[in-house]
Amino acid sequence: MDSGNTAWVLTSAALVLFMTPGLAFFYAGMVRSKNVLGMLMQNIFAMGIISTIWAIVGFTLVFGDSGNSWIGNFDFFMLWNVTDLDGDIPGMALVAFQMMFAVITPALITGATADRLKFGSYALLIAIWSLLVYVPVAKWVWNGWILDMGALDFAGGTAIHINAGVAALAVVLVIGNRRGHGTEAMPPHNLPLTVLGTGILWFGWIGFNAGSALAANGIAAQAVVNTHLAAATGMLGWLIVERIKTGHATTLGAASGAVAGLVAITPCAGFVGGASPMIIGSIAGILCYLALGIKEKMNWDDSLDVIAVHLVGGIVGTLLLGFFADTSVNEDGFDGLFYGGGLELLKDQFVGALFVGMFSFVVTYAIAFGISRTIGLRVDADDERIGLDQTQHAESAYTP
Amino acid sequence: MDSGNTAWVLTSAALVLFMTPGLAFFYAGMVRSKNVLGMLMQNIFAMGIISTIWAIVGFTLVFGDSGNSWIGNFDFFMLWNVTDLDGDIPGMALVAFQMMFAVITPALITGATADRLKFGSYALLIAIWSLLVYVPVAKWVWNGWILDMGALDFAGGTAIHINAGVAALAVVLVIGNRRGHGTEAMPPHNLPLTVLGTGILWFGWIGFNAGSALAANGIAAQAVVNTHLAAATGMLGWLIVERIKTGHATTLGAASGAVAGLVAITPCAGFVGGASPMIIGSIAGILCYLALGIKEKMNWDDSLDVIAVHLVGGIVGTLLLGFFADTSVNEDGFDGLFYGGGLELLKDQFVGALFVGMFSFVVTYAIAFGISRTIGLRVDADDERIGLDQTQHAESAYTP
Amino acid sequence: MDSGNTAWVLTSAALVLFMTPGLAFFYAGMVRSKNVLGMLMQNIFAMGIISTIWAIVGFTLVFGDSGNSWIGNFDFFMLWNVTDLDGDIPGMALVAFQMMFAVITPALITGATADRLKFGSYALLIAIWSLLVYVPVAKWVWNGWILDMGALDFAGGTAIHINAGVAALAVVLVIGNRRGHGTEAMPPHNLPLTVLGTGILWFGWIGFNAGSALAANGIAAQAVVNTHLAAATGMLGWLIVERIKTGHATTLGAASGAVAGLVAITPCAGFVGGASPMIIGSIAGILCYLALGIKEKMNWDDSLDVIAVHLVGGIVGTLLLGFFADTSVNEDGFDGLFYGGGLELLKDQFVGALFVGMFSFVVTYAIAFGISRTIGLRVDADDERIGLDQTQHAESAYTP
Amino acid sequence: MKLITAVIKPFKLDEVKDALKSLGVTGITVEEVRGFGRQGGHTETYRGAEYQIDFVPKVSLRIVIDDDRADAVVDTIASSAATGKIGDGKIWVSEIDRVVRIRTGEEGHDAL
Amino acid sequence: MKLITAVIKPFKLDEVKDALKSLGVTGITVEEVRGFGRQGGHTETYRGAEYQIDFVPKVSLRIVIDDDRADAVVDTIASSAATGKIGDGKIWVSEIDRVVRIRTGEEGHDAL
Amino acid sequence: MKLITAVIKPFKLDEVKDALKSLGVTGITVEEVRGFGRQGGHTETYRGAEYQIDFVPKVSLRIVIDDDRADAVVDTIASSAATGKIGDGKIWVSEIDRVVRIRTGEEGHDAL
Ligand SMILES: Nc1ncnc2c1ncn2[C@@H]1O[C@H](COP(=O)(O)OP(=O)(O)O)[C@@H](O)[C@H]1O
Ligand SMILES: Nc1ncnc2c1ncn2[C@@H]1O[C@H](COP(=O)(O)OP(=O)(O)O)[C@@H](O)[C@H]1O
Ligand SMILES: Nc1ncnc2c1ncn2[C@@H]1O[C@H](COP(=O)(O)OP(=O)(O)O)[C@@H](O)[C@H]1O
Repeated sequence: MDSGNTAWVLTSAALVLFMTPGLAFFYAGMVRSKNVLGMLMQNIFAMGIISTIWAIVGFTLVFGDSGNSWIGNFDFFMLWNVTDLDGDIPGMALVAFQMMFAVITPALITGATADRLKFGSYALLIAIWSLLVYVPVAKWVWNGWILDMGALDFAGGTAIHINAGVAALAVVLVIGNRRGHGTEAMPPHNLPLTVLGTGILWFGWIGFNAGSALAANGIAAQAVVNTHLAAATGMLGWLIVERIKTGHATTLGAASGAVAGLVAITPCAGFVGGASPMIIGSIAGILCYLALGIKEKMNWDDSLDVIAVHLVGGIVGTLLLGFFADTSVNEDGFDGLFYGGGLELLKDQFVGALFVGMFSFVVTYAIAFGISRTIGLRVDADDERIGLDQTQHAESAYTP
Repeated sequence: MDSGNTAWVLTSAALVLFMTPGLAFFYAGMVRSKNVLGMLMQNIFAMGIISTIWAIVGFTLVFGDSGNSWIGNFDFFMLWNVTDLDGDIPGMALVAFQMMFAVITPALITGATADRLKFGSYALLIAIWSLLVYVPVAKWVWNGWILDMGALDFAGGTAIHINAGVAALAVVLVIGNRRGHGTEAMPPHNLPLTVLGTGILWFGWIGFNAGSALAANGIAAQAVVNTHLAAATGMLGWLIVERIKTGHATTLGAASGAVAGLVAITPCAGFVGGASPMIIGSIAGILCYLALGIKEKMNWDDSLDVIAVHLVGGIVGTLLLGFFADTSVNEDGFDGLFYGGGLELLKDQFVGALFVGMFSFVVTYAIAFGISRTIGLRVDADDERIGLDQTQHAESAYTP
Repeated sequence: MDSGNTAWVLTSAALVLFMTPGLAFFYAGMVRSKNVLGMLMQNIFAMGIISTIWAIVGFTLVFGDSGNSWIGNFDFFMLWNVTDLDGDIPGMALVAFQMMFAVITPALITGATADRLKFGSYALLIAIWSLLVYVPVAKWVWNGWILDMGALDFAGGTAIHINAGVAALAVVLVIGNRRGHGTEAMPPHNLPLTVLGTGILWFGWIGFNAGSALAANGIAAQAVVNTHLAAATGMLGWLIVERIKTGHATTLGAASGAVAGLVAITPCAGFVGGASPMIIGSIAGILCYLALGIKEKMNWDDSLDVIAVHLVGGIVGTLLLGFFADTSVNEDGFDGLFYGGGLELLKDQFVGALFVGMFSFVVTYAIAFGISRTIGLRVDADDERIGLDQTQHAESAYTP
Repeated sequence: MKLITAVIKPFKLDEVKDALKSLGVTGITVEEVRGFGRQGGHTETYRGAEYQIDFVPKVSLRIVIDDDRADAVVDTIASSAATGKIGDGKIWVSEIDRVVRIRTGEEGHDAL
Repeated sequence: MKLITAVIKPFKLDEVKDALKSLGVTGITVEEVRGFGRQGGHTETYRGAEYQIDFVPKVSLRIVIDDDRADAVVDTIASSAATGKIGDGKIWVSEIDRVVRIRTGEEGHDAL
Repeated sequence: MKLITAVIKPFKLDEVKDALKSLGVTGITVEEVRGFGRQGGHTETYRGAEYQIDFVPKVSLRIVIDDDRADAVVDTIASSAATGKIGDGKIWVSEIDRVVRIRTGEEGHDAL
C-alpha cells in the first residue's frame, strides 16, 4: 500500500465531501429568502440518505466483480469484504471517495426544482434515483460497457453532469414551473452565499478531479492544473459574453462561468494537457452562457440553470475530450482528433453521452411521474407561496 | 520518516484547525443577533489562547515521557526537543495535530453558556480549564492510566466530548440560565450559518477521526468511511424521531443529528467496521434527540444543547465501542461484546468515561465557581439585554 | 517521484486556492452593504484572470531556466515542457502551487482600494501588475538575485506581503480617498463574513506556508506549527494592545491580529523553531495594531488596512527572520543574529525588502497612474454613492 | 392632502405597484413589516421545542396623494392586493397638513 | 378611528403583544426601527477607530382601533412596555379617516 | 403636536441627524425603506435575464414635535437632506392627538 497515494485519495474524499455543502450554498443564495432552508436541507439531506444507500448496496452494485458490464454483484454488500480491494490504496479509500460522488450527483438536481418540492417526496425521489439511475450509470462508465467501448470519463462528465442534468430536466417536466415564473421577479436573495458556495465547490473540485487519478502522481498534478485553469477560463469566457450582451460582468456570472468550466473539465481532467484546459474552459463558459436561453425558449423553469451549466457543460467537456485527449499526458487514455487519434474517441464519447442521457431521462421521468401520481411531488399552492422553510421544515432561515 | 503518513497527518491537522471556525458558525447561527460576535469571538479566541498554552506547557504535560501515567514531564516545554519524537512522522506533526484538539475542546463549552459570559472571565476560564482539566484527561486517555487499563478512545469520545459536555453542565450550574429563558422565544437568528458550520465540522471531522490513525493506511480509510456514515445515519436517526414527534424534519435537526453521529463515532472511528458505524450513528441520532428533554426537566439552560449532543453522544459512542470493537479492523484494539471479547472492554469504557466525567465535573465546577465569586463570570442584566456584541466587544455584527 | 510529497503539495495548492475566496469574505464583511459584490467580485475575478496569465507566461518567466537572475525564459510558455521539471514532485505540482500564490497577491490590494474602483480598470490593473511587478519580484526572491544574495523568504513575506502592501499604497495615492472618508462612519456591514474569511485564510495558510517546503517532512511540520502559533499569538498581541487602548477586545481585532501574525510568519515559517513563532507573532500583532495610526496621520484611505496588516506585517516578519533564523531547524537557511549568524542575514533581508518595496511602488504607481489618466480607474461620484454592486455589476447582494 | 397606508401580502407588491403606476401614482414608500392579525401565525420547531410565531411577513406602503385622488388609490390597492384569503391586510387613510419635496422645496400638490 | 403608534424596546415586544391580545386587539403591524433619543447611543470600535452610534434598535407598532378603545390600548402599551429605564419609548395617537379590509372591502369598525 | 415624516437618501442620514440635534430635536425614529418615485429604479442582471428594480433604498424618519417647532424641523430636514438631484425625497406633516412617554407616563410636551 502506498501511503502517499492513500493520503491523497483520503484528502480528495474529504474535499469532495465538502462540495455538497458548497453546492447547498451555491444554490441557496439564489433562491428567495423563504426557501433558503428548503434548499440547504435538500442538499444536506442527500449526504444522509445517499451515503447510507451507497454503503449498503450502491458500492457493491458498481464495484462488485460480477463479471458482467451492466451491474455489479453483492460481494461488498454492507461494505463487507472491501479489504479484498486493498492494493495500492485501501479498498475503503475507494469506498470513501466514490461515496462522495454518489452523494453530490442527485443533489445537483435540486437547482432545477427549487422552491417547489415536498420534502418527503424529494427524499424518496433521490433514494430511488440513486439506485435506479446513478448506480447503473456509474457502473457502465467506470466499470462497465461504456468504459469497455472506449469512452473516457475521468471524473464524471457523463456519469455525473450529463446524468444529473438530464434528470433535472425530466423532473422539471413532471412538476412544472414555479408559481409566478415569468411574471414575478425572483432575484437571488443573498449572492454572497452563492459566492461562498462557488469558493467551496472550486476548492473541492480539486479533489473531485485530481483524486480520480487515485494516486498522487503527475496525472493528479496535471488534473489539479487543468481543473483550476478550466474554472478560470470558464469564468472569463462567460463574463466576456455577458458583458457584450448585457453591458455588465456580474458576480453571479463569474460564479456560474467558473462552475461551467469545472463541469466541462471533469471528464477531461486527467487526459488533457498544455493549453487544452484553457480552451475547454473558455468554450464551456461561452456555450453555457448561451445555453441559458434554452429554458426561456422551451418555457422550462429550470430554476437555477442545471441544464445550461451541468448538462450543457457536461456535454461540452465529454465531446471536447474527443478532440483534446492526449496519450502523452496519460497513457491509459486515447488520443483525440487533434492528437492523431482520429474520430474514434469522439464517436465513443458521443455514444456514451447519448445513451446515458436517454437512459437517465426515461428512468428519471418514470420515477418522478410515479411519485407525482401517488404521494405527490410538489407542494400545494399555499405552501409554495409561504415558502418551503416554513411549510416543509417549520423553521425560519433568518430571525431579526 | 514516511512522507505519505506525514502528508496525511498535516492535512488532518489543517482540517481539525478549520473545525473551530466551523463550530463558531454552528453555534453563532443559533444565538440571537445581538450575541453573534460574542459567540464567534469566544470560539476564535480559543484558537489564540489555547494554542499558546498548548505550545508552552500543554503538549509536554501530555506527551513528555515522565514514566508515570498521570501527568507528563517538561521535556518538551516550549516545544523544545520535539524532534526527539521524530519517527514515522515528525514530532512536530503530532504537536500540530494534537494542538487543534486542545483548541476545540474548551470551545465546545461555549454552546451551553451562550449569551451570558463576560469575555475576560471566559478567557480565564478556558485557560485554566485547559491546564487543569483537558491536559490531565488527555494524558490519561491517550498516554496514561485509562489507556493502560484497556479503555479505547480513538479520537476523543471520552477525552473531548464527555469531558467538554460535563464541563459545560458544570459551568451552566454555576452561571444559571439566560434571562428570559423559558418565557421569551429565542429562535436561531440565522440558520444558514449553522448549516455552514455543520458543513465545515463534517469536513474537518474526517481529519479529526482519520488523522488519529497517524498514518495514511487502511485504518485511516476505514475511519473516513465510519465517520461519514455515522454522520449520515445520525442525521437520519434524528430526523425520523423528530418527524414522528413534531411532524417536521428540520434543517437544524439534520445538522444536529449529523453532529450527534460524528460525536458518537469519534471514539470508535478506527476500531469498528462493516455496518457498525451506521448502527452507532443512528442510535446516537435517536438518543441525542431524546436527550434534548433532559435540560427541560432539570431546568438547565444548556442553551445550544451541548449535553444532549456532546455529552450524550460521547457516552453513546464510548459505550457502544464496548459492543462493536473489532480486532479484525484494527489489531491494536480489542474485541467488543459482539465480536467475542466479552464484557471486559465495555467495563473499561464505562470506568474511563465515569472517572473522566466525575473529574471534569468537580474541577470545572470549582474553577467556574472561583471565577464567579471573584472577578465574576456572568455579564450584568443590562449587558445581557443589550447583548454581548455591543457590551463585550463594542461592535455590531450587522450594519444596514 | 515521492507520492507523499506530491500529495502534500497538491493538498497545499488546494488550500491556497481556497484562500482567495477567504480573502474575499474577509474584506467583503468590512465594506458597506452596497459594495459587497464589488469586493467579492474583485477577488474572485483575480482567480480567473491571473491564473490564465500565469499559465500562459507567468510561470515560465519565473521558473524558465534563463540562466540569468532577473527574469525567466519561455521554456514553459503555455505550460509546455513542464514535465521536464518532474523530480521529487511533478513539475505540474509546482505550477499548481505557485499559481495560487500569483492569484492571491494582487487580490490583497483590493482591501486598500475598496468601494471605488471601476471593474474593467481593476481587471486591467491587476493583469498588468501581475506581469510587470509580481512576476519579476517572484523570480528575484525565489529563483534570482535576492535569493542568491542570501535573503530568505520561505513563503512570501517579501514577494507577496511587502510587495502587495506597497502596491496598495501606490494605488491609493493615485485614486485618492473614498467620498465621505473621515466624515461619514463606514462600519463593517457584516462581521460574521469577516470571521468566516479569517477562518478560511487561517486554514489555507497552513498550505501556503507548509506547502512551501515542497515536501511532507519535518520542515513542513515545523511550518504548520509555526504558522498556527504565529496566528494565535498575533491575535493575543493585537487584542491586548487593543483592550488597553480602547477598553475592548473586538472580534475584528481577533481576526486582524491573527492575519497579522500569519503575514509575519510567512517568510519565517520553515526557518525558525522553538518559541520563535510565538515571539514573531506577538510582535506582529502589537506592531500591526500600532501601525493602524499611520494612515490616519498621512490621510491615506487605505480602507481595510492593507498597509498596517500586510506591509507592516511583512516587514516585521522579513526583518525578524534576520534575528530568529536557525539552521538547526532548516539547514538550507542561515543563522540569524540570535543564533550566531551575525548581522549578515538581517542586512540581506533588509536589502531585499527595501528593493522590492521601492520597485513595487514605482512600477505600481506608474501603472495605476497610466490607467487613471486614460480609461480612468475610479468610479464617478454618483456611482460611488450608489455603490459598486449596482453600478459595476448590476446586482444586489441582498434582496428581502 | 392624504396619506394612505396599506399593509399587504409581500408577493402582491409588484402587482399593487403596477396598478398604482397605471393610475398615475408617482411615488410610493415601502417597508418590510410583520403583522399580527386574524390570519394567525405558525409554529416553528427548534430542537424539539415548538415556538408559536404570531407575526407574519407583510409589506407596508405609504402614499401621499391629493385629496381627490385618495379614494381611487384606496380602491386600486384594495382590488390589486386582494386574494380573498385571510391576511390580505388593511388600508387606512389620514390627513396631511403639509408636504415638501426636498429637492426643490416645492409644497403641496407640486411636491408630489 | 385612531392610529396608535408606539416605539418600544425590542425585547418587550412579546409582552406588549400578549397584553394587547388579552385586551382584545385583533391586529398589529410591527417593524424594526432604530431610535435616537435621550437614551444616547454607544461607541463602537473598528480597528482602533471609535465610532459614535447614535441609533439604538427599537421596535415600532402600529394599531388601528376604534376611538373609544384608543385610550385603553395606549395605557396597556404604556404599562406593558415600561421598564422604568431611559429609552422605553413613546406612544402617539392620530386620527384616521377611513379603514378598509382588503379581503372583503369592509370599512370602518367592521374592517378591524 | 405634530408628526413629521421624512423620506431621504440613506447617505444623508448622519447629516440630517446632526442638523436636527443642533436644532434641539431630542428624538427621532428611523427605518430602512424602499422608495418608488420619479428617480426611477435600475436594471439588474441575473444569468442573462434583466429585471427592472423599481425600488430604491431610502431612509424614513419620524419626529414628534411641538406645533411651534414643526416648521423649523421641516426646514432643517429639507436643507440638510437636499443634494439637488432627483430622488432627494419628501417630508410630510400630520397632526397628533396625544403623545406619551412610556417610561414616566408623561404626556404632551413633557413626553418629548
Ligand atoms: N388593527 C390593526 N392595526 C394595524 N394593523 C393591522 C390591524 N389589523 C390587521 N393589521 C395588519 O393587517 C394584516 C392582516 O390582517 P388579518 O387580520 O390577519 O387579515 P385580514 O386583513 O384578511 O382580516 C395583519 O398581519 C397586520 O399587519
Ligand atoms: N420626538 C420623537 N419623535 C419620534 N420618536 C422619538 C421621539 N423621541 C423619542 N423617540 C423614540 O423613542 C425612543 C426612546 O426615546 P428616549 O428619549 O431615548 O427615551 P425615553 O422615551 O425613555 O425618554 C427613541 O429611541 C426614539 O426611537
Ligand atoms: N407620493 C409619495 N408618497 C409617498 N412617498 C413618496 C411619494 N413620492 C415620492 N416618495 C418617496 O420619495 C422618494 C423620492 O421621490 P422621487 O420622486 O424619486 O424624487 P424627488 O423627491 O426628488 O422628486 C421616493 O423614492 C419615495 O420613497
